[in-house]
Amino acid sequence: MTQTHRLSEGGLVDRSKPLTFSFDGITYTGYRGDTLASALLANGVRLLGRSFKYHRPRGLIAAGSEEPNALMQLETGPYTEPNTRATCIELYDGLVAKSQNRWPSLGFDVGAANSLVARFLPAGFYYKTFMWPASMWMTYEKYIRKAAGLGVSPTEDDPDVYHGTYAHCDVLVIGAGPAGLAAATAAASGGARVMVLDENNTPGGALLGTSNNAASLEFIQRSVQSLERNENVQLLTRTTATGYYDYNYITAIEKVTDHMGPGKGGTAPRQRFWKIRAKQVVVAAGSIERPLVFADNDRPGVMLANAVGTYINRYGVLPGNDVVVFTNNDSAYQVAFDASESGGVVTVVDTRSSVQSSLKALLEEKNIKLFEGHAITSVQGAKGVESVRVMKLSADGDSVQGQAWEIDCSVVASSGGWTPSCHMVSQSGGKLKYIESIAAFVPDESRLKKTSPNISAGSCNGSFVTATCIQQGTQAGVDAATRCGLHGTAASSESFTVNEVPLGTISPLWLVPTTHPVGEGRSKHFHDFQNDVTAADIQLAAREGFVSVEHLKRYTTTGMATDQGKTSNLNALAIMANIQGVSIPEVGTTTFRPPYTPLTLGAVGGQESRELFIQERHTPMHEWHVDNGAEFEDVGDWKRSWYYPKAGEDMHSAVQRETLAVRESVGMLDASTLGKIDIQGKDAIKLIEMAYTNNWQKLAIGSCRYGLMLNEHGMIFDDGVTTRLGENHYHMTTTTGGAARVMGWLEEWLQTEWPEWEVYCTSVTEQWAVMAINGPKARELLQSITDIDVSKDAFPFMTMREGKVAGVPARVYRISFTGELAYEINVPARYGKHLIEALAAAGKKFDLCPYGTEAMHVLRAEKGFIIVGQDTDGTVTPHDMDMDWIVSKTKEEYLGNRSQVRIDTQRTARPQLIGLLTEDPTVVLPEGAHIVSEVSDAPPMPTIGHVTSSYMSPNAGRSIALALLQDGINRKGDVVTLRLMNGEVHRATVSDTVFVDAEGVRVRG
Amino acid sequence: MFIINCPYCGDRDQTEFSCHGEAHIPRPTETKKMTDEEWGDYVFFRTNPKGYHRERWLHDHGCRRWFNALRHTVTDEFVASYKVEDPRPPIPDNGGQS
Amino acid sequence: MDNPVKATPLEMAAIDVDGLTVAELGLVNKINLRGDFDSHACNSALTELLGMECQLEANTYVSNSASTLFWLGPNERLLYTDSDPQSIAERWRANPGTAAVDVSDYSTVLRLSGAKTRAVIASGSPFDVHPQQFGVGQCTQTRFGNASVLLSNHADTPVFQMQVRWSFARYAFDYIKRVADYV
Amino acid sequence: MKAYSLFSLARNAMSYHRNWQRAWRSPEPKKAYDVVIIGGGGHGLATAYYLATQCGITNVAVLEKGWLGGGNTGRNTTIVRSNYLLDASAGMYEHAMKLWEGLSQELNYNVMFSQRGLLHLAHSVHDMQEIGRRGNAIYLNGIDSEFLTPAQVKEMLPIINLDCRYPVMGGLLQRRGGTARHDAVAWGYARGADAAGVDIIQNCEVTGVRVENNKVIGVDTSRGFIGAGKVGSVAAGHSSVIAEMAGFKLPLECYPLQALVSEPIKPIIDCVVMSNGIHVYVSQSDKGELVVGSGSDAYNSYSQRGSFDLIEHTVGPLCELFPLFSRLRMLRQWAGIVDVTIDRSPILSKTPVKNLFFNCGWGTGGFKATPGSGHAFAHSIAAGEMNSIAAPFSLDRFNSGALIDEGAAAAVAH
Repeated sequence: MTQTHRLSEGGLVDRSKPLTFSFDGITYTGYRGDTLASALLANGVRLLGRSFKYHRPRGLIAAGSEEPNALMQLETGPYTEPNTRATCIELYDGLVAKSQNRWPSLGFDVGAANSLVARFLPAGFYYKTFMWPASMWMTYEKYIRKAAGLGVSPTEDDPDVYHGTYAHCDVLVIGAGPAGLAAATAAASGGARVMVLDENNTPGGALLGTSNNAASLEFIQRSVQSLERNENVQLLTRTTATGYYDYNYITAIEKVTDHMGPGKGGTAPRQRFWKIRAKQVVVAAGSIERPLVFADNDRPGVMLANAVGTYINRYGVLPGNDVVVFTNNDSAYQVAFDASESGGVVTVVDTRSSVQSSLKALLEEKNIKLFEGHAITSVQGAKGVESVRVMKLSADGDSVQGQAWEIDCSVVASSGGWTPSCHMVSQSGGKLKYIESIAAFVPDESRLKKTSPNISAGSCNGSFVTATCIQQGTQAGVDAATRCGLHGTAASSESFTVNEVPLGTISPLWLVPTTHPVGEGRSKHFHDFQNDVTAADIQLAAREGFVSVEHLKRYTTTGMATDQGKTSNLNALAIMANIQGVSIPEVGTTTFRPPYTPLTLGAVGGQESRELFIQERHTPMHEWHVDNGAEFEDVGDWKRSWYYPKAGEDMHSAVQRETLAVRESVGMLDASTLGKIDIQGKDAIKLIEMAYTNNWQKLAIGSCRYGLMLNEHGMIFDDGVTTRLGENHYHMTTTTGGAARVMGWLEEWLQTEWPEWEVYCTSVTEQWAVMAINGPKARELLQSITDIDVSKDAFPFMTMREGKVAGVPARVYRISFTGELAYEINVPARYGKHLIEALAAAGKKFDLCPYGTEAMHVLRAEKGFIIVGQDTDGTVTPHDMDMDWIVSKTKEEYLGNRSQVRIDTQRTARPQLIGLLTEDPTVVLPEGAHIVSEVSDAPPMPTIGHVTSSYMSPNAGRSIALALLQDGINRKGDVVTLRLMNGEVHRATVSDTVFVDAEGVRVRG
Repeated sequence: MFIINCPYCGDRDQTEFSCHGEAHIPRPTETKKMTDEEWGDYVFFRTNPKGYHRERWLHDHGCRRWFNALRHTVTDEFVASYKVEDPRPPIPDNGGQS
Repeated sequence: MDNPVKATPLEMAAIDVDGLTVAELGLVNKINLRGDFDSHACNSALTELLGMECQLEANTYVSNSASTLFWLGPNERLLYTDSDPQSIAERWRANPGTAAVDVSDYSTVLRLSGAKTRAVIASGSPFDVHPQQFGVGQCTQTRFGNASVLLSNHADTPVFQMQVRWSFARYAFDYIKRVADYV
Repeated sequence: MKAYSLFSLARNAMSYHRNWQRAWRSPEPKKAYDVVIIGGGGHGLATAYYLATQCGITNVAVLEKGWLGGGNTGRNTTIVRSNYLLDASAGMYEHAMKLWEGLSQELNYNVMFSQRGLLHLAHSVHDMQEIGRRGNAIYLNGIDSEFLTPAQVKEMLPIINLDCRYPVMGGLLQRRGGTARHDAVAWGYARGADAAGVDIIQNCEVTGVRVENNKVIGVDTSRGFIGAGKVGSVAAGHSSVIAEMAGFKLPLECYPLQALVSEPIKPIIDCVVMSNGIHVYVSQSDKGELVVGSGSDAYNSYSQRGSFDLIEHTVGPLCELFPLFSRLRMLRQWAGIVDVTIDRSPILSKTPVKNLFFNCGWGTGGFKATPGSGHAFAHSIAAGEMNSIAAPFSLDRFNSGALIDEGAAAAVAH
């Protein structure tokens, strides 16, 4: 028995393309053009899920993205996707879906026991219990967490790819229903660049769900053709506008290949994330029908009236043969007619006491029974509607009276009116106003014309007649184009007949009474289906004082499910308004937050994932390091050579070997990542004097000097060597991580504080490839490949020479970060690879050893050279580093100067940099270990300092450490105690920070 | 997501820029004569208005020029952007509504 | 060592797929030029130096057979030249209130052409490259993914150039390559 | 106040929950109070609660311009931890932690304080040095702290991608860290304070601070003048505005801080994960949503709206560290206004105006401090002097330079 509920004809599905799919392990057939929802309905499957809290059986309510109940675990393995709305899944062959939040099965769900104790679980019950004993909360929570959640996360990495892109247009139209198509057509006719987005797989919007829709389809086709012919128009289907941000920045998600099935999209991305900047936005997002809130209105088979109409007309599915239409307005009468036309037995229950005679005549003509001034008071059938009871409403609508009629039925089509989709307008910062005649909010005059200029048209603007929607759309398109400075023209207004019944006089009945007071008895009046929130919960919230709309929402969780209250928000507000005896606008509206519908996280990241997540920056010599077995360290975005293990070596032994080699023969380090800034102009020296703490006036051309930079708080933030290249020309180096920061810092001062100074800074970091050669044989090595005279006298320490190295133009700086005889060879980046190869070849006879950043760290620590960011943090002054020698006593001003003499920076007992020598020379203290002033068995213990750098030094023949110690400079020679987290206690002597070659002979060798 | 008018390049996407706080806070010239309070005021204290704010922006991913802008901190509306050397544009008297 | 190996960051890598051709231009000589380009003297000095009209609107470029001059900022121009960058830099610096830096190796240049070019750029850049907004002769600095780039439009067919820093070149190239499949 | 219990729940169920009393009254403001607290967020309500229950000052009003807990209390990612480096911070946040540990019982309101563990990840040598230092400092301050190897990290978080762009090199775990239910904190304190006699007045905006002879005498509000012996401003993002009313400036700037949640899913991540290296801050709520902290925009704003690029730069890293989250969906995003000081530590302080006290500047991390902040501030207001926990956070530090700069001490980049 297949597709028992499929009509023999009609609908927009392609009956020549049957598709097989499975739901909860059972195989079914549907057609191309179906959604999973329509296909399940066609097969008579009504029970599709369990509710969040009470695990009540649930079926479809809607036909669109507002669906709260039919959430699926779609597909399996790495392709699985939880919480997917069946109404938004286009059917494809082989689709596999499972119901969620039930165990062991959808039909028999143990969690439904919650229903039995539901009366003990009112809104917010968890705030009032689970508190005893205190220690049990973590256990309670474990079970609460298991019971909560909906679907399950994938457990494998996502095999799909995503694409993100920016786009620009003059006019963006959100929604391709009648109003949207008209707006786009009008705007495009004036030459505007237009984008149109629609979440459906085909344009048309609500027209797709109307009966006798040949005329509608023709209008759609005509509009689409004219738009598609226009090269300035982009019409995107399967594309939902998800967010509306300031300055008309709209995000949208396009499902590119989802409808093909997992792994079937070829090289195309699964989804595309659009970031659109529009000059004008026309919101034509349509409207959402509201369910009536009546007793047990959540039984599978109770649906929105328009959903029933859509299933009949668009999908050729009659959800059930016996249909009760329950309404407070005229629009649902069309559904009664459509169901009747399709062979259904239809009854209309209208809460209004007098229905207009023309409608009554039509009902009579079609043999449809009408209960005027009546209401449904109960729904029978646990896993699907079997019958309803109907009673007469009192004049005030607050109670029911008289005889109860029982009507057998399998579908209840309910309509409480229509809620314009104001989400986009609200997100943009726009205000809403309440309109009594439609009992709903519509967009108010756009508040921020400059940051979010938008116009609403069609049913999202409160117009529920197609012809009016088209007129409004046309006008909106013309207006939007005009505001872009173009001439939008209104084409002759489209007119065609749509089978629709206008809203008529809506008579709001926000809470349908039943035979017992709401909240008592077994039945429940749901307004938020997915989160299981009932009218009684709102009453409780009101009773306990949670009356502001945000408190209501947070206390009851109404509107906070994955549908974000699309069908429930207004009902909740209205019920609260009635309880409090105030108007709906007085209760307020909740702020709509992006996204409009849930947005795939992977799509938001777009292509910027995996290797495009954050760029790996490589030096020109990177390949050489790879070829020579380097392990790499992440320093900022850079990959730097960390060490070069030989066969059988671990990190420690490699680093020890490299460290020794530098002091014994010569080593080479890729130093290309250091920041480099070219500074020119007659006022260059002024800038340098302000940026560094020391004096630079007397630096000779061709000479280098080390400098420290402070921020205005007086704290060290970078260091480096700057060289005077010419009269008004300097080459500044910075730390690797500080390159961009220092460049920005200099420009900031130049441009905003001293714009009259003639100084030009240019980043040249990547212009130069840099190899540092360090060690006693560095001179011999360099001399073997250069035409520069590198003799001691011709090329002294802290100077720069230009010439050729390895046959290419080079600048060689005789500076050292190891305390060894050293040169930093800079060549244009194009020659970087050439340089390292030439050095490696020439270095063979000098036992040249490539070394990485780890050996560099050991070598500099042996000399007590600090690393900014390791031995300093952002709270350290030059004095704290025992570097008073680098702070000018004569300069009037430099950045951060005044902060050096504040109360706190002048206080004694600030942490100061010292060396530490452990009693046991084999013990390498962990970096971060703390010095305590007294040791006790257990914390707390007062601390007076911590280790910033710590290594086994092969050259000192023992462990060494640098530390920040309160009043450390005065404590040299003292023995201090370090207490580790594992309980170990170590004693160490406070020492000078230089552990090797204290006289500094080697560097000048 | 703002559109920001760079005085040199015109309207650009916000992601090309970075913001660097309140504008028109000149560095004191004779800092040695300042009290700790005066220096603390200069380094730490900002007006932080709920309303119009003159602030510094940098066109990072563009011409790399610093400039000033006048923006309302509640509506996020930019009233003007201007070069560092330009006179300050007046604050509108409409309470921030556009 | 007579024949030193020269390298570019991408080793002249290329992309040639349906609708998109990308090539790394080899080692282009580039000089960053500074000066007060609001002044007539400064512009005429540059015009004389380069032998072409150098008065530039913001975000445009001019070129002749030997040189292309890009606007980078009110006091900043970038010159691509076939001539020796050092000597041009020195000659420019002879003018008062100027600066010049050889930045030939700081960045590399990708040339993109084919029907997908604009869509590829739009994938990573918030700058509108629609022909109405960004025609031949225009250039701009903007963002492409995480990289700062200099974009210029060289033909309506279209042909674009994207200049990107050496250490971001691989990233930008991989980015283009990946999105070429998606647009 | 009728106590909540399993029995009260059952008893009320029998009467269809028609007999629950209001969680707090909705009184008309009196002419004057001993203490007026400006701001009905968690910190303000906690201050009032402790004033009334521990300091013997029950003639207290809390003035809230909107609805209780509507500011950052209701907009944060609910993380609670006390694993701070500096002694002053450790003092404040551990004080709060100890109060959190008994808070549900103290308030007779389940704030769902879940000590599920909070894990900081290290992705570089520099990160390892940072957690090495901080871990030791926390431990020696008597606060729990454990180092984890990458293998141990993987054991706690089987779904993590250790080999991400910046591979995970280790972690620092505070087992007592975790999350709490943010709204419940505001509501629990409100209910407790109300029961102790505090008047909680919503929809009452302070429009002026009245000062006579450099001494505060009350506040002008949208509901008239309310006299006060002492005033405590706990107005978070609006602190600068209140200070301006009283005639002085604060070293604060306000920025949007953004966050987002995913759709609810069954439990997939059992601790709080914080990665400064990749920029991921995520936990899973009891309801099943992934709660993801984003960043703060770099421009001053009171708009409670942020820029979308921050969301992109939040989601990208999240999927890099947890690639299987790529198919999950973002449900909701929002922004709050955070008031940030230069050292990113709060201000609890006397002010140039006598009897006017400020508690503000909590920046991006105020939620976790709620009980400690309220407790310390209440005792300080009562005494007229900041107590030992609050004292380091005084305004004086911006003159002396004695900043409490956790961020700078973590020393990013080198």
